Amino acid sequence: MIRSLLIANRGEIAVRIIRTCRDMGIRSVAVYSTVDNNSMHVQMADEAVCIGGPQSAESYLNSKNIITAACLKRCDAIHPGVGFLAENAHFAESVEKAGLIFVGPKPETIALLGDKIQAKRLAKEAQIPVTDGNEMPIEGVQEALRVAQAIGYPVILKAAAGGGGRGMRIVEHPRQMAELFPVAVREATAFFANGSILMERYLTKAKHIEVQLVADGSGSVLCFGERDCSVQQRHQKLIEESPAAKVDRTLIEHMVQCSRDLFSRIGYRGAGTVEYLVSNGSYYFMEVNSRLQVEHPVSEAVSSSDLVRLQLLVASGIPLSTNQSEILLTGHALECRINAISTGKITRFIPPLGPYVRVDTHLYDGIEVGPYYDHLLAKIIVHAPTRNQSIATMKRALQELVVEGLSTNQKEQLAIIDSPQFKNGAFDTGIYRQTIEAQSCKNT
Amino acid sequence: MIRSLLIANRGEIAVRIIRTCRDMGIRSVAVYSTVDNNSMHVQMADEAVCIGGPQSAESYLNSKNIITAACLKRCDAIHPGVGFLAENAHFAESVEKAGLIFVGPKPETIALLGDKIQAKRLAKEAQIPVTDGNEMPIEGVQEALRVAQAIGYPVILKAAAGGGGRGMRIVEHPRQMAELFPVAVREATAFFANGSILMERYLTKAKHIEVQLVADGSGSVLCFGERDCSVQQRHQKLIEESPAAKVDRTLIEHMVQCSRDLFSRIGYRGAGTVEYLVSNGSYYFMEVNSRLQVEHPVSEAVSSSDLVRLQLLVASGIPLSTNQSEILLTGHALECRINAISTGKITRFIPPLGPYVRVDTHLYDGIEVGPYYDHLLAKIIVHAPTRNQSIATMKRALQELVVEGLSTNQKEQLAIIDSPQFKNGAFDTGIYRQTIEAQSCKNT
Amino acid sequence: MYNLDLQTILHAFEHYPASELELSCASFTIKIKRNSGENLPHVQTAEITKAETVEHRKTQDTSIITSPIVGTFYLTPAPDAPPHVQVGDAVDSGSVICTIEAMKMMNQLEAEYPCEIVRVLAGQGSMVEFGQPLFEVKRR
Amino acid sequence: MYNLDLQTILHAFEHYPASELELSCASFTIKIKRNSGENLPHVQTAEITKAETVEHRKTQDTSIITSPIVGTFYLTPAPDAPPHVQVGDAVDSGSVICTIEAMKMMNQLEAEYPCEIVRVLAGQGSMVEFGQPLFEVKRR
Repeated sequence: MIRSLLIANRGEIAVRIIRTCRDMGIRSVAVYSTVDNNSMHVQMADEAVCIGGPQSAESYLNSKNIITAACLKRCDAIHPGVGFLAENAHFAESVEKAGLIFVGPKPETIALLGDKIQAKRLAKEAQIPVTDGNEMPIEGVQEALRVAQAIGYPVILKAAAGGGGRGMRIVEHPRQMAELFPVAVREATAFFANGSILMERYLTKAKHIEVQLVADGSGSVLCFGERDCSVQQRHQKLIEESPAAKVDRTLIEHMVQCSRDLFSRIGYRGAGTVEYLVSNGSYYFMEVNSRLQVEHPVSEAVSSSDLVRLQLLVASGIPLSTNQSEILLTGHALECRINAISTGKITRFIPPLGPYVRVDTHLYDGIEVGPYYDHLLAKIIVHAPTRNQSIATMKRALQELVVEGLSTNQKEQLAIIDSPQFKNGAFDTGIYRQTIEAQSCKNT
Repeated sequence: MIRSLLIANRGEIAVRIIRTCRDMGIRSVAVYSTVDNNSMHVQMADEAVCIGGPQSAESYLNSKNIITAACLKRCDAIHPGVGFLAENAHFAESVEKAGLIFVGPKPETIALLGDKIQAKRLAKEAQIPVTDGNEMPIEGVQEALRVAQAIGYPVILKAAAGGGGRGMRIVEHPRQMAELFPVAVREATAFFANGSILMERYLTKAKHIEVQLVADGSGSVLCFGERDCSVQQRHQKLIEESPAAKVDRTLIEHMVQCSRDLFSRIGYRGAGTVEYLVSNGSYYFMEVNSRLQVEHPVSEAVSSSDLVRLQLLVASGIPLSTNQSEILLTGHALECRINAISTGKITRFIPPLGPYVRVDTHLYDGIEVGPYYDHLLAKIIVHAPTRNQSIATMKRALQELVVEGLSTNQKEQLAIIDSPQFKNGAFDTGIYRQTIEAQSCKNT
Repeated sequence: MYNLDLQTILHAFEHYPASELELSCASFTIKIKRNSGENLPHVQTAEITKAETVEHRKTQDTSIITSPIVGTFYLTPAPDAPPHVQVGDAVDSGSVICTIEAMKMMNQLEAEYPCEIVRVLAGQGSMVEFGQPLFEVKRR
Repeated sequence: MYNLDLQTILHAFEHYPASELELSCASFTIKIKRNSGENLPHVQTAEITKAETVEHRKTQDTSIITSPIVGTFYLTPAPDAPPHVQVGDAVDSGSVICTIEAMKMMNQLEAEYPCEIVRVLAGQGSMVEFGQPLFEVKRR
């Protein structure tokens, strides 16, 4: 069993992982950049090591300093958190080469699933429906036009090596291709050092549904329900819920079965998510996130479980002792991400409390929120018996939350939660545009 | 349905009730004494009315000002919270006479159960085991000695009209009776304006177990599990858990059945608790608390429900729509009460957050904790899959909690939670003495 | 109910046309009846309440009389009756200056000291809470 | 890796007995080999690192040299070798002042400017983190 864990991350996710370490009696070692020396994760961990300057490349992406810190602090494992090095196969490999446990999938699994074209091929082999698209990287605008013609417009261009909405371009008409294809290639090259571009049919009225799994790499694959993450702003998730509203349960069951089969087939180990688009009563494989996700607490809430704990057990080589039938999904859970939309020093922070509410955050009075990292300040998670009650409780929580010293998206989140579109449940990924952007237009 | 609720209480319980009001879209009206004008419940409620000076008798026990405020603020109901007027039949009656809904049992039920001798008679009629004791108030020391002789020492003297540990005296030997009996009568007279004394056999190695019920007064009585409240300091509960550890489940099932039968028999309406002592594999009826209890979140956690919501629905005359079989009790929940052991101004308050943790409190930076009321500052509730995980999470939460500006029992609570006696689960109401007082002796 | 003694109560009762008086506070309860058939309309029971004076919102040399209870404020003893006091009135200690209705009981509020009414701070028929300013007065 | 240019690296490599050098940073990677059979024991690869100077814990006219990486601090290039520098030594810009081991690689830290070693602040064989003070020096 892992006894000492280095957490190669910062912010709320580092704090969240440290909490599980404390629950499990595991010694936690934080790493931090010079601007994070007062961060909550540094204060909460049993020990902390400064690993570099403010720029991520110097610190949180500095695998050498991170692995050296883990070795010298006598850790036996590294948890990459979410973001930074979490989906970096090379890092996972280096961790293992240093004789440490990487809390995540095997490096080759990460590499395999990190290439979207390969992943899609894999999904097809596992009989999972995929959207029409190319199976080889597209070479130039001419080929792009030919493929798009075959698929039908609108199409979406994605970096084959990428994720997180970067490098994505939607092409609605052939005349846009000559302009947008090179942009996608440039962004893919810049962000992922790989200019390979994947093209797919773009589904306009689709829900983003994902299935949360944990597998032990030796036969057991458990599902912790699905999440609807359709509330997105520029492909960045804002609100997640489980179970999904207004989606046929039989469809969900099929998606769950497909996802479990896929994980079994590739001998997946660790926590992971299979993402789908659901449109017109059909579902289409999108990608696998071979890591923990920001929105994992939604699934923890409905399944009354601790996914980080399971990650640590599986990484320690302990097979999953639970059966799928023992995972009871109860009630309805919602998560709102509270993002900073400016930098500043937090002058007052009051988290919402009380029944049905969980808060994951690294904020405290006096902490500086700088420009260097992710803008996620806090996650508010509610879990109530019904979707209506969840919505009411989330509204209450968002109204209670106080963050002073910088601007956040708190009011915007409240507007979405309180909108008829969201309450109705039958929304798609266009809901942000329909509620917030439409509202802003009206106001100006 | 209740649309506007006056909350005749203060502190964390008032805040907690306001949260459910917000969830249900009910307008909340707070009342406050002159020293509470900055209190969180005043800030959170939709409206607030000052009802008197700092002394409880002038404000939170001033039924006339409270009822007048409810009428003038056009409320249709009053929730008494816990403590103050919550178990006052006369108040409940006045509320109803003023044409308002009293969120609690019928006044006559409160009166009936408030008299411990009558309540015990009732329990006996319902075939619930009771401890040996008198059935009529004891008249003088001579009768007390005679009754005690028949019951067997040690015996406990209790105010027949009382509760909350006041006026209780344990008599271990006949020679103490002449001294202690008059003290009990005096205290009972002073606190409850009723000198009637009840005598019972005192069980030395007993667990305090109680059953949480909600009934709609028209046939449906639901049970939300039991709570073990054996961790007590001078008869004041400190830590509560559900399910109870190291108690035979068949015994618990019998207690649950007895409790439900008793509530059915008397046509109970609202939330209530039947308290028992469990000793040597048997259980004995203690009393009924005809109100919400401080420790209700423990049962909310294991049953994923909101008991205040149910109180408001039942008080609105809406029959309970859930069946007992639909109430799934999952995992294990613990509550620690954080009490002030001095007064002062809160200079820094950081609640524990993250997975499995709920906090109910009225604290915020800058609030003054004065000498006038209850010393309860916050309740930390955790809910995890197993008792061991709950204990670990509670330990983490207690370590995270920061309350600066006054002294609290935080460290004491941590010591109990972390003690072998508590972890083992086989403790009785002597655990506080065994862990904390024994420790203090060692230290001095 | 601040520092009321028996003499003050009896004195007040004597100078007021009520036939019965019942007064309860934390420390005592008192009932007084007058041996006469006269009765006040609109008042089921009367309670004589001494106003607490809080140095609050006061300007220059004025004082504030606040409400000792929660209720509805009336300047008049009954719907068609003239007001107890008007701005400019000089009132004696013990004079009734307003009526506060609570739970269908009419509570008459007395001046605690001789004063002149400078301003009325609560609206006729409005809700007043404990400690709410009712009158601005100038001590005489 | 702060403000390293090719000349600096080649210059350093020339004055150091390593046979191979491989250096990677965010902006570039460089590999250099020397055409000779000589080899350093205990050192698989050597990395030349320029120390970042942080004005930290400095007293009067001294400066602090901090660690640019996470690793194990050694004053000696190898277990039995004499130390790179000692208190009182005057060192030139570019002189190696200590070795920091990280992931089995020996990283030699160079002085960024001519200075005199006033104090050694890290213990032989101890772990050092990024930015940790290693030497107190007096600029020459």
